Amino acid sequence: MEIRKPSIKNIPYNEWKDNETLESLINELNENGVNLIVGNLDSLINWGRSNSLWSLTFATSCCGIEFMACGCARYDFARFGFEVTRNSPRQADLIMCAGTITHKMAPVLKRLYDEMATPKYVIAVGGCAISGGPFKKSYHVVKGIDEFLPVDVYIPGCPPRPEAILYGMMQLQRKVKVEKFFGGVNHKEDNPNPLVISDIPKNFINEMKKTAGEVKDFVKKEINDTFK
Amino acid sequence: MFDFSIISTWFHDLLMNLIGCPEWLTILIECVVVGLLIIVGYALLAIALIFMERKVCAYFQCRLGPMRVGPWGLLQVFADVLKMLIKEIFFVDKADKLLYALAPILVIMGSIGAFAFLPWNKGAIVLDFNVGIFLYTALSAIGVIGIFLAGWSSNNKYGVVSAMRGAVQMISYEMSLGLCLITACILTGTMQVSGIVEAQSGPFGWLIFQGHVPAIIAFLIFLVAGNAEANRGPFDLAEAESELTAGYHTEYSGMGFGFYYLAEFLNLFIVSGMTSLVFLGGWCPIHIGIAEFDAVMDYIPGIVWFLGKAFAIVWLLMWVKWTFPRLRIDQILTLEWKYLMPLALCNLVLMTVCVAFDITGIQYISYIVLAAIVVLAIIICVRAMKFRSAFARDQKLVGVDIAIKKDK
Amino acid sequence: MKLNPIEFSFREFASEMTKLKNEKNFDYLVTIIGEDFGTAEGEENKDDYSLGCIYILENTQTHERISTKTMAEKIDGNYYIQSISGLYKCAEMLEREVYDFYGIRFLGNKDMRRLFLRNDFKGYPFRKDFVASEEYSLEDDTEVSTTTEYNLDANGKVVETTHPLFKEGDFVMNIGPQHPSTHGVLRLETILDGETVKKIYPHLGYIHRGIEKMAEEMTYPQTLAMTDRMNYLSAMMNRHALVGVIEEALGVELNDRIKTIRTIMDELQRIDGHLLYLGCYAQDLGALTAFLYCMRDREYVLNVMEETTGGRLIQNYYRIGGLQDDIDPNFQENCKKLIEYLRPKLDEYVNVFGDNVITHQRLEGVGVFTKEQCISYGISGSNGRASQWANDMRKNYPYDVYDKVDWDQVVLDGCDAQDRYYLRVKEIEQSLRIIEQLIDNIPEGEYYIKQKPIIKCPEGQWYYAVEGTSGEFGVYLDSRGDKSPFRMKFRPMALTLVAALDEMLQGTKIADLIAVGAGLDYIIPDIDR
Amino acid sequence: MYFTLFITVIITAVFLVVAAYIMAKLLGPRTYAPVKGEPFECGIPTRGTSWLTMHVGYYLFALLFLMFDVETVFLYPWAVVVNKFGVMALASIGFFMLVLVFGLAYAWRKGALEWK
Repeated sequence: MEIRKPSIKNIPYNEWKDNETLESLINELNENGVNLIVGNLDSLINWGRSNSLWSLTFATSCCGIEFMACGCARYDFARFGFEVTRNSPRQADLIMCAGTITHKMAPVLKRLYDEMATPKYVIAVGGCAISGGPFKKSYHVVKGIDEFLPVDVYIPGCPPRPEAILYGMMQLQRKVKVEKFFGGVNHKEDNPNPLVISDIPKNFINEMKKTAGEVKDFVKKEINDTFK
Repeated sequence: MFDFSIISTWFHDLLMNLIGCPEWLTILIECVVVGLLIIVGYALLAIALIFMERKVCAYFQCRLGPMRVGPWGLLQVFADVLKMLIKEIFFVDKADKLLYALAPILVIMGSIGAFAFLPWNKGAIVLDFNVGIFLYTALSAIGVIGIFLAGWSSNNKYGVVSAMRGAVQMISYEMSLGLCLITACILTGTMQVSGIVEAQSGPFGWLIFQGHVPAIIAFLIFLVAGNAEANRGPFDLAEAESELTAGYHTEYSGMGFGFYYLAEFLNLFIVSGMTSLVFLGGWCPIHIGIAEFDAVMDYIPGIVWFLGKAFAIVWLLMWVKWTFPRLRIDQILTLEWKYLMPLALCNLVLMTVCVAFDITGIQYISYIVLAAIVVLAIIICVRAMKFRSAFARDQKLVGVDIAIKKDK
Repeated sequence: MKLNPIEFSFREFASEMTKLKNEKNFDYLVTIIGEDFGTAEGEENKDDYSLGCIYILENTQTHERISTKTMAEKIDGNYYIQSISGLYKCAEMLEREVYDFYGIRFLGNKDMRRLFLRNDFKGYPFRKDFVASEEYSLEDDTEVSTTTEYNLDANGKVVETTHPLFKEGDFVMNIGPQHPSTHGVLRLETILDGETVKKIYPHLGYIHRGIEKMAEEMTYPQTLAMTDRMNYLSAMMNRHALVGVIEEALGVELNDRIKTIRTIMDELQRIDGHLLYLGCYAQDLGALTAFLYCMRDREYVLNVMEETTGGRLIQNYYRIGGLQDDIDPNFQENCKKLIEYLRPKLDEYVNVFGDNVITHQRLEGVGVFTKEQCISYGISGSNGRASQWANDMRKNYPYDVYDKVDWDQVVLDGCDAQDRYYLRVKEIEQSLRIIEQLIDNIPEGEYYIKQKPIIKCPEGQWYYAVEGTSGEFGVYLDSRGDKSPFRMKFRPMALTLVAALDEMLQGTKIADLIAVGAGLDYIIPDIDR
Repeated sequence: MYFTLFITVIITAVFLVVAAYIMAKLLGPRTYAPVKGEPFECGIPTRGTSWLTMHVGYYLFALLFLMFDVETVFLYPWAVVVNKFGVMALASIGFFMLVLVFGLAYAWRKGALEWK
């Protein structure tokens, strides 16, 4: 059985960014061929999952407001199957980490993620959640939630526009569409470095992280010079 | 009027005589068929209702609602159900495992049990006891236990508070629910579902026509109490989204939560169905005593009448839910014990008087008109007063202008 | 305003403050600014800080403002200042903040716990020699169940007394951090008796980003980026305050065009913030439809701002000496359209939600807070005005062109949640009035006054405050003549609101807690900074 | 016959739930995390137990309900025969109704209907 490319209604495949990551993911999952029945079952289940991703109401700062705007009259993500946001992690499929995560908040977020029922997905919304963003130099901010959570999609921006958030959520839909239910992707914890679909390549993010410290030192030096 | 019992008897004969099954096998087969029918109907109705709710609220809120999954988003709910079916189910460590697992069963039992009392068509009633209405109240009360157990057993603080809330609210509203049903029984003189429907078949036979004023009061009380019984806003205290995160089913994932989700909507439909059964004449078409008109009405099958009435009320309740803010626990109890229940009691007496002195029937329609006018007038007055008070306070603008000092 | 604080010695501080409050009637404590004034010249004693506090007070009758200062005394290794939590209710929370950042213990303050940082946090981050560590733990924070109170006995020794927070068998329920109606990551540890609230312990700092500390390492233009992200619903005003204090320090004189545009933008932002407030209020009470109506109209406001600033939420429009860019050609026309559109909508909100029977039942007489309490807790802004306290910065200390425009300060006397709602509605009307008057006569001129490439403020201390969406938002700047501030402190709008929650809500129901919380309009990133 | 159907309905309900549970158990994925089984409380570990004695107000209403419900049950059989007996029915139940109303009035007066 040939592997179908994940399709979103009315949006041609080539207009999507970062298809390479997706294809590499498909290839990795289907190295040793696909059984016809299992394949069809998978695509059915993935159809169900990808079209009903209920997000956890989790917002720490600015991005949260844009996420709210996403659910409201103008951009209405209920159209695409993100029908409601559940307040209880048990019933949520997706955690939109919208906003800065501080050292005090990190355990809470981790706990919330652990309490969610599988399958569960993580989207890092905004610069703060991706790499610490403008607060990278702070003494109390986590430099990107992917330090302790397997992130599925990054949505850059400060804050990302609702269109961007919708785009990111659809990217997640595409990723879910290629999952193998009878494979290992259900067990995120077993999968140490999950693949990432996003506009910003992973290594760039790492680069930013690495330089975070250096920038700090540089500025410190700068200031010391001027103090003298 | 088409009688569904023809089919059932034919099926029975088919099994008994033509195929020649023994008694027990026949009954077994029939029971299995009935069970399947119930499950299918239950599931389909739930899906239809969920879809309806989403579209209705979307249009109230200037949104579009689901529209991408399948044509006009018709398949959205199927996707949700599929997802829930294969989502992980797990128990909370410190939970009371037995009750935790038992709770959804009780809830579904209550709702399916009540569901089986609905009259779909002439001769198409699953449970047609001679004490039907009474048994209906008994069965629907099981749901309360389910909700209470769910909240209590999951050992979650929101759950416990919500369980207490839910229990105290639902048992309170059972009172006026029961009293309204009794009021209806007084007029119809039977508790059998089919009997109640039959009693409403004549020209202007529907109960709100026959029983004019007391029946209308009972009808309104029943709507409010039923809405509270179905745990839907403005009475959705038990799962007060913005207060107790998800209330009694906070700890339920996957299908465990799915069943509460189903039951909520089905209870909504059951309440509407009961309202249409008791007060709007179930599957009875509207008759006005003119033979031709009645004949035309009779051509429309009973199930269409029943579903039409039921869904009309469902829509009404949805409208209420999406308009009003949530009440507070003490306000809810005050409403029930200080307004609805005494009113229901007096209404019961009133109905008894009407029946005893035989002043029922369409000729008293004038009472209805009168009552309607009075109620309308009262409502308008109340609103007007509310507005005045509100805008009076709005006028209290105080322009303040003081010489400015800054310690420059 | 330029601060020249009156300095009191450690011993006489409390008594002097009492005099100020009772005799001179300085009854409103604006804020407490802890500061590490750095070691004096010459002496190189590393483990000896010169920590102290600056207090800004206001006389609510005459609107006169003064500032006082006291230095912390070092008693066997720890730093102490006499507490004024007995005089001003809000002082307890503000002193906790100073303790958290600087390790100054306040003698007589009932509650000396960490406020923003984890209980197991090492060191005091705002001291100049604090070195930040990259690593953090994913273990749950250690929960403390007692508080410590420090006092001086007769012979100058420090005595500790511990107070328990919980009694045996208390039903403690956490509302937040991840909760739909705490508007962010506020955590209210609530002791319940059935449905009734017995006590509320607010826990802050779940989004504490150390903006003030970061500002000390940044050049002045860099610091501007932070303010928008504190209270994103009053982004313009926050930035306005910061830009204002720097311009005051530099002595920059703005032309009328800049002032007018800033005024209009502030008011647009206010409308945006209040619309979201009205919406969230409805949502928290369970009326989702009203919520979506407000959000729908908010989008139009955002459109108008977006065309000029290019941002939906984070505007980054003001800069030192003017504006980022000139206004969009369609700006005026759009504003007029917006005003036309919004006026009738206000009635719609009131009809759909604000004037609903159930809403009246839920809100009237709930969360009552009198004028005296408001002043003592420093609850300024809309919430204070709902309790008859006429405290609008735009009237009392007019900045920009507010004194040239004809508008009313809305003051209601209900003191309850219902009035806090109505007040917002009326304020939107006033904002529309202001915009209406200004939009047609924006004077000609430059939109930016050229500044030096490297901005260095002269030495001194300044405090500049504007009217934010939910209170007075002020910025304190201590400059030592460098290109980055020596100490920058923001007066959050909502910190004192959270401090007041407990007293406001004891004996009410959980539902009231949600309703009042929504009515106070706190934005957590603004509290935590 | 109806009794059989009644049993059928109950069995159907149980079957529906149990079948769905089994299906979810068989198909649904499973992951483990140490804190997964802890009760959810906005992401903060719970302080103390949730099973504490609750406020007495709830039980008060439960008692009231019990009292009135038991009495209303007696009204059902009576309701069916009202239109046969007519005025007699009214007279016969009048006293009973009186007790019922009096009970409610008493509870009201005693302030049992106030939520404390």
